[in-house]
Amino acid sequence: MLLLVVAAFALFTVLNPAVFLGPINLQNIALASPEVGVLALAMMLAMLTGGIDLSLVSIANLTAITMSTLYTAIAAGDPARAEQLFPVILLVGVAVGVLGGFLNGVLVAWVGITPILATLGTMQIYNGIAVAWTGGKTLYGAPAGLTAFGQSTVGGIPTLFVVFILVALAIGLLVNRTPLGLKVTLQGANPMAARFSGINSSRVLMSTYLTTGLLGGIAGVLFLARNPTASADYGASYVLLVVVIAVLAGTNPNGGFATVLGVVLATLTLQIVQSGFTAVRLSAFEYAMAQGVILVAVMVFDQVKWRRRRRPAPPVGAVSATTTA
Amino acid sequence: MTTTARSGTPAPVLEVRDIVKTFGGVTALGGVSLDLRPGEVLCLAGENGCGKSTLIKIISGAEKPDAGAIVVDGESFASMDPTDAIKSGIQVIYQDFSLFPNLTVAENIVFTSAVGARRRFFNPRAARPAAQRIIDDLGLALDLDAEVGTLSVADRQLTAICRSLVNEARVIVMDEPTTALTHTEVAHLFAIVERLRARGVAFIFVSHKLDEVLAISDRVTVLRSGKHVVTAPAADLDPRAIAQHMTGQEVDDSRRVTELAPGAAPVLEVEGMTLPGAFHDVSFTLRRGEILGLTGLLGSGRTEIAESLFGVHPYESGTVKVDGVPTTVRRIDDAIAAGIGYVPEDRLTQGLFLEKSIADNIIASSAEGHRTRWRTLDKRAIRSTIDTLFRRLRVKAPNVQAPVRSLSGGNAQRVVLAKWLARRPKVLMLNGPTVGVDVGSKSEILDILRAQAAEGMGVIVISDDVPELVACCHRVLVVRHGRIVEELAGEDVDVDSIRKKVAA
Amino acid sequence: ACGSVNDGAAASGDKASSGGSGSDQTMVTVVKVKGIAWFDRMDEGVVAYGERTGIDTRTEGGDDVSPEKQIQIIQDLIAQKPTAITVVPNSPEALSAVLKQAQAQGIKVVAHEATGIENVDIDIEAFDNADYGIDIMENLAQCMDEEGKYVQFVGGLTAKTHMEWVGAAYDYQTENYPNMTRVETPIESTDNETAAYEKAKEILAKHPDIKGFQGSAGNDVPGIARAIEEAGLEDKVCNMGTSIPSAAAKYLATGSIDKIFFWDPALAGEAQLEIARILADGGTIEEGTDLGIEGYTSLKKMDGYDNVFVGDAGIAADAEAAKQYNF
Amino acid sequence: MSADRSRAALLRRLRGRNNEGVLVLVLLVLVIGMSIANPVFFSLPTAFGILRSAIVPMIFALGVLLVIISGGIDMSFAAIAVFAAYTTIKLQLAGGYDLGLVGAFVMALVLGAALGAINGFIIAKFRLPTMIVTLGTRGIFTGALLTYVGSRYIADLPGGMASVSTTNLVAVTSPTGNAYLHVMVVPAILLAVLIAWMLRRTMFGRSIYAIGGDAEAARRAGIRVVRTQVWMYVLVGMMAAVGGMIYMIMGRSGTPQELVGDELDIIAAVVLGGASIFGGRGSVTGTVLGVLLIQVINNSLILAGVPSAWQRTAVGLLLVIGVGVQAIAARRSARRIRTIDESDDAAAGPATTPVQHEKVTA
Ligand SMILES: Nc1ncnc2c1ncn2[C@@H]1O[C@H](COP(=O)(O)OP(=O)(O)OP(=O)(O)O)[C@@H](O)[C@H]1O
Ligand SMILES: Nc1ncnc2c1ncn2[C@@H]1O[C@H](COP(=O)(O)OP(=O)(O)OP(=O)(O)O)[C@@H](O)[C@H]1O
Ligand SMILES: [Mg+2]
Ligand SMILES: [Mg+2]
Repeated sequence: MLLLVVAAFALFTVLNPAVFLGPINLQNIALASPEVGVLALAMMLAMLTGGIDLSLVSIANLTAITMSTLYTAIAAGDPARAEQLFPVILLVGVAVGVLGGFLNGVLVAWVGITPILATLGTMQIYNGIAVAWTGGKTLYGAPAGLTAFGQSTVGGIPTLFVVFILVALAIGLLVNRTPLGLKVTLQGANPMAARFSGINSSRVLMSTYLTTGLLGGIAGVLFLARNPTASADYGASYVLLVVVIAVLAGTNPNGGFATVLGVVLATLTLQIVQSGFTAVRLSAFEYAMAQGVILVAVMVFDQVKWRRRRRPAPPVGAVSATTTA
Repeated sequence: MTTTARSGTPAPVLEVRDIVKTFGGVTALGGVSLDLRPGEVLCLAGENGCGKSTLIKIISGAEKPDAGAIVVDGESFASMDPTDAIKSGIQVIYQDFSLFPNLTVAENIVFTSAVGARRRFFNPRAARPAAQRIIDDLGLALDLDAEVGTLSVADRQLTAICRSLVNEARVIVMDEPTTALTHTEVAHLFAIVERLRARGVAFIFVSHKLDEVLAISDRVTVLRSGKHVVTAPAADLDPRAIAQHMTGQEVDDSRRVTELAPGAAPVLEVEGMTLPGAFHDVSFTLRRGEILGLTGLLGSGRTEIAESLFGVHPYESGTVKVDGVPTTVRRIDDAIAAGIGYVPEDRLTQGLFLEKSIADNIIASSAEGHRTRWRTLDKRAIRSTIDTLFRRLRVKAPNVQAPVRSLSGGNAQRVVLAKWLARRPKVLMLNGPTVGVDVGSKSEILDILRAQAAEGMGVIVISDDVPELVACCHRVLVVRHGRIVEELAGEDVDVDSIRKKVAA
Repeated sequence: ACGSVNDGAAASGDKASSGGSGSDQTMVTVVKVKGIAWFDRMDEGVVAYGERTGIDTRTEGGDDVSPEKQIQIIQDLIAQKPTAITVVPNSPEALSAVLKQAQAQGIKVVAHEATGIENVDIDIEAFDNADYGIDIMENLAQCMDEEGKYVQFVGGLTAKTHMEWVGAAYDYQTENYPNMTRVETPIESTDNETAAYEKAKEILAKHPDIKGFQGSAGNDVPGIARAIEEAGLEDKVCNMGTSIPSAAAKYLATGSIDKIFFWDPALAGEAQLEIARILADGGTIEEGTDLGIEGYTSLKKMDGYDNVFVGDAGIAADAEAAKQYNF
Repeated sequence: MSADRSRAALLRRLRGRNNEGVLVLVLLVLVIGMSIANPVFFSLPTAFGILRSAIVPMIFALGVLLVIISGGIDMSFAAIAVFAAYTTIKLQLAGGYDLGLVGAFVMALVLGAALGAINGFIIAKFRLPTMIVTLGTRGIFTGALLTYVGSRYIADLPGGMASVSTTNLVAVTSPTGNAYLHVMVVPAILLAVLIAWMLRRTMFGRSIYAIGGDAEAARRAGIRVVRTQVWMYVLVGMMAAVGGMIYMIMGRSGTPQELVGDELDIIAAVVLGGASIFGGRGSVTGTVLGVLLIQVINNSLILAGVPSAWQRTAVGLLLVIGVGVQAIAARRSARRIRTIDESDDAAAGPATTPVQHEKVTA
């Protein structure tokens, strides 16, 4: 994976150093990856349990809209006050995200709906609420503090990127260093055995979707920090993109296997390729193609390498089929 | 070597020549040869991980050998693919059954032969008679329309057996076909084997139940860590001798139970526990340091009793006390919180995370117990727990990072055991703890149980393997039609009386 | 150590915008989405303008209509320091931050179809959205004899310009055509012809006496037209709205579309670039500026804004008139 | 015991192997509800309208069903559909010849088969998760189409294809308005019947179930897994191509940028129909019901008087409710099984585990 990042980077450096290596371009890569990256981390978590969360982007937008509305409402009365209340606004926004995650959790963990259906449903619900709420208009307005934060850099590195890295570290800690993380992984690897090991699946699933909701909320904050507007249908194209990133990162869609570092690297890879393509004047269509080629190539490469090491396990699906039949 | 063809005996229907197979580092088979004659039953014996299943998978074309040849009726294959094998009349019961959980019993039974016959069309209804016939032959009560995924291990095993018998095979390979079966089913099976061999069908039979082995086989081939040790007529062998060949040392399967402290406190008290449709008015007491046997026929309800105590199917009435504290077990976490552990019957799907490492499996149910002050996982403590158990249970694997899928049956079972020992439960219930475990490991596992009991754990062993119960249990309860009908203790705990009570 | 992503304006600013004589200038037009007829046509204008002036011009765009992809593209373009970026935003507000960054790098920014957008030097509109909506309503009313039920379609409830058109049209109707009634709030077609078709059929079922349809997205009126033809109501129902001649032609022929409204994207493209050039060469845009491009010969300054200029490039075409356009 | 068995069997039949029974109920309730909300809904034009709108999703769903049964998730069918159909149109117009209706379909089928084969080859040969591979090929196919074939909207189809654009099978003039049933329902229905038959009655079909159930076991049973999968993906590719052609024929235009992006709705319909995303389970009946349910939801909100601003929410809510009812029913039935066949441990473990996505939806 790391190799891939380096390779992609090298390629475009050679193709068009002037533009690609320009400080602005590098900064832009760092500026664009956070919001996608955080969503991808959430998607990875959901996939780790063998599920998926299609409602992430809708949740993020709902958060952004909440914050923007709240801010505008308060600022209408007393701008200064709105700035002071920035932390509160932030918390409320994130809380909305967690709430969205909770509803997903209820449907998946308690009612027992297949995640892909549950979250497809909630995706439309949240998005619908956003549309009805904003009347379709793009809201303008965010705490100046947040906007400044979104524009600021630390030693040339955009602060948003630092946030992304921090979130990644936190999730890494959660997955690899906490009982919950272990349970989530095992739940994904074999729900039946997890149950017989005393892992309370509904609790684990609920915690998972609460976390994805939280991350969705954080992504929403990033949206708003990057530019002070909120709309119902921002980031629609992210839904599948983050799925691509997650699997490119080596996450097994059937659950049980995923790495946070992988997600970070995969995010960067795609960002780099994207910017690189524009730098050498290739079209969005060609980029779509490249994305696919990378995905397939990486998977095939891994598989071949991995086969040489160990006898191929039955194709994914077989395992979960037998263990969950 | 005693396999040099005796004059007058028919030509072998199957020969295996110098098969070599390695998995990454592990050498599963280091040049094994054997031959099989029409109408004979050859038994493969050997410790867990000695390569029996691997050899069988190679014969059936499920695995490709690195070197060597397979000869069927003089036709030599460098390697088979499953179709070749099936075409040349080789039927296999795999250790993991290799059934289709989403298809019905009937479909599972007839499917392979339909594939083998390269049929184009499939008619579920037409499939039933054939399946029904073989089921009647075996005197079974399988529901042809049930989905295999919903069956108990025993029923799945029976389905696998039926599948191997349904069409005219010339060689039938059975990899531990009786692990989940009780005396009666085994008897039926052997009857059929006898009938078929009379018709010239040859059998390769793998089992860790050595008395079965001797009862059914003409010749016994013993493997040790992928090498051929000896092949001898069954008549010239006894369990001790086979165990000797397998392990290279004496194996002690005699009855050894530590004297219970007279005042040993009860750790588990069950009073009038009832789950309609499964069991009724079950009452018993388990004392600290005691090993209690629970046995009975298939479907007698013993598994349900255990699973109910573990919260899988909560009992509807009755009282349960752990360490004298009244406890209600509604969900599995209740049971675990109360200090009850359960090694399930269905190791592969309920017990293990096959794709995960041994380490992850061992720690699976004790994560909470290994937390630092900051509620994160205490990696050091975890590592030490894992290493201790890995060594103490002598799991045979390159390292703790190896995926459990690559372990042999016996070693897999040790991992499940390790998972629970890591949690130090007050009561440990084991359903078929030594199913598919070789005699050597078996006595080791029993020793582990004895040791745990000696440290004050209460142990319940649910098993059909009477000698095993005799070897380690202070008392044995016999379950029939969901009720505890007998309690044997002290002197009465012996193979014959238990068998009598169970069958009665 | 702390700074802002908008730093270094001075550093690179002058460099980017320098160079009056076209030849060494680059200008990129960022469109809503690549490859649809409308923006292919705009590309023709962009290319033509490039050939005429020797400026290195090109269009960029995402493979689907999404604000985030435009942000991404513009951000990547900033790194290339073009003389100017002209943009047809999917969501004007969403671009504000990234456009600010572009301006900070001294890149001239011109927008189109984005009344009220922030951080652009000039926003050029083919016409006043309100006038356009009213124009459509006048035609529709005339076609409906100023009475009966009608319904409005938009590409998306989140599509700003569409909402402005139907909004203005609706207000105008309520004031001037009391006998006309709008049924339903604006229907979302997601700019998908099939969706428009299916929704139109639902409308016809629910309101058998419906007399008029107003479309906004290019795919609306053709989709509606199919429903009308199927119901055999070509003559009874009026169907008018924004579309492009090529897409509407066959329905105009059957009368299932009565009139389409549009402006020539090619000219709009040229207008944006011409404005960008003027600004880059240090010039300014004022009331009455003549870009020398049809429909943009005397720009009007839209009141309420200081950088929004309006042309007079709206075109209404019936079956006959539509034939003369090749896009 | 045997009596219980037969009762169990009966229940099984009624509920349907994948809870088709419950789905029927949900669908009925919805239809009745809508009809009450607006009587116009309960009319031939609406019925035909919904059928028409279901044609293309149905064809896609049948393809997705096969893939899901075999244990994968297909994200590329829409890309294949558009690629095959648009290329077919474009080449004819570019070459200035008209292959006629049949010819055009043949060409599209060939293209679809080729793309499907690419999917199948990568998936089967390297044993990669379908979802990942098809996410990749999705990008490759669309990208290639838009870059090399073309991205422009084509207003006029070649004569052969255009000839059936407005052909109706049934045309009824009723007071509630004219009701037309597009001729393209015929291929859709034929396909459904064919796939149902194939899944039920051919070894190929059963092998797909087997592979979905346990691929390794399938290999050991002598099924040529790789070959079966490749052929299946070829078939799925061809079905996608048919779907694409019909979409553009009924749409009377060549639209290279539609369909792609709506894959999840189709997959949802199939899973809603009782197919298990873990493979091995699913039925044509269920899928048909799933697609109809979704279409009814999508095509009745205006009639039901839901304000357009709230329609997205309504769609989501109805979906969640529909699925929720089914999920709960599935659990119930799971529990029921074990109380029926007495002390048979059939019910042990699996059947009663709450945390099984596919049991629950199945
Ligand atoms: N897929 C695999 N990958 C790696 N190692 C394997 C694999 N399958 C088997 N092995 C190794 O090969 C050896 C033989 O395994 P095998 O299953 O044949 O033993 P066995 O004799 O069947 O044991 P048991 O009696 O427990 O079934 C073991 O050491 C096992 O770890
Ligand atoms: N979950 C499942 N597991 C295994 N086999 C199944 C499953 N669901 C359906 N089948 C089998 O696959 C066949 C094909 O499914 P299909 O939907 O065509 O049948 P069906 O339409 O449900 O039957 P009917 O038309 O009588 O309702 C079914 O007849 C059944 O035999
Ligand atoms: Mg074995
Ligand atoms: Mg169109």
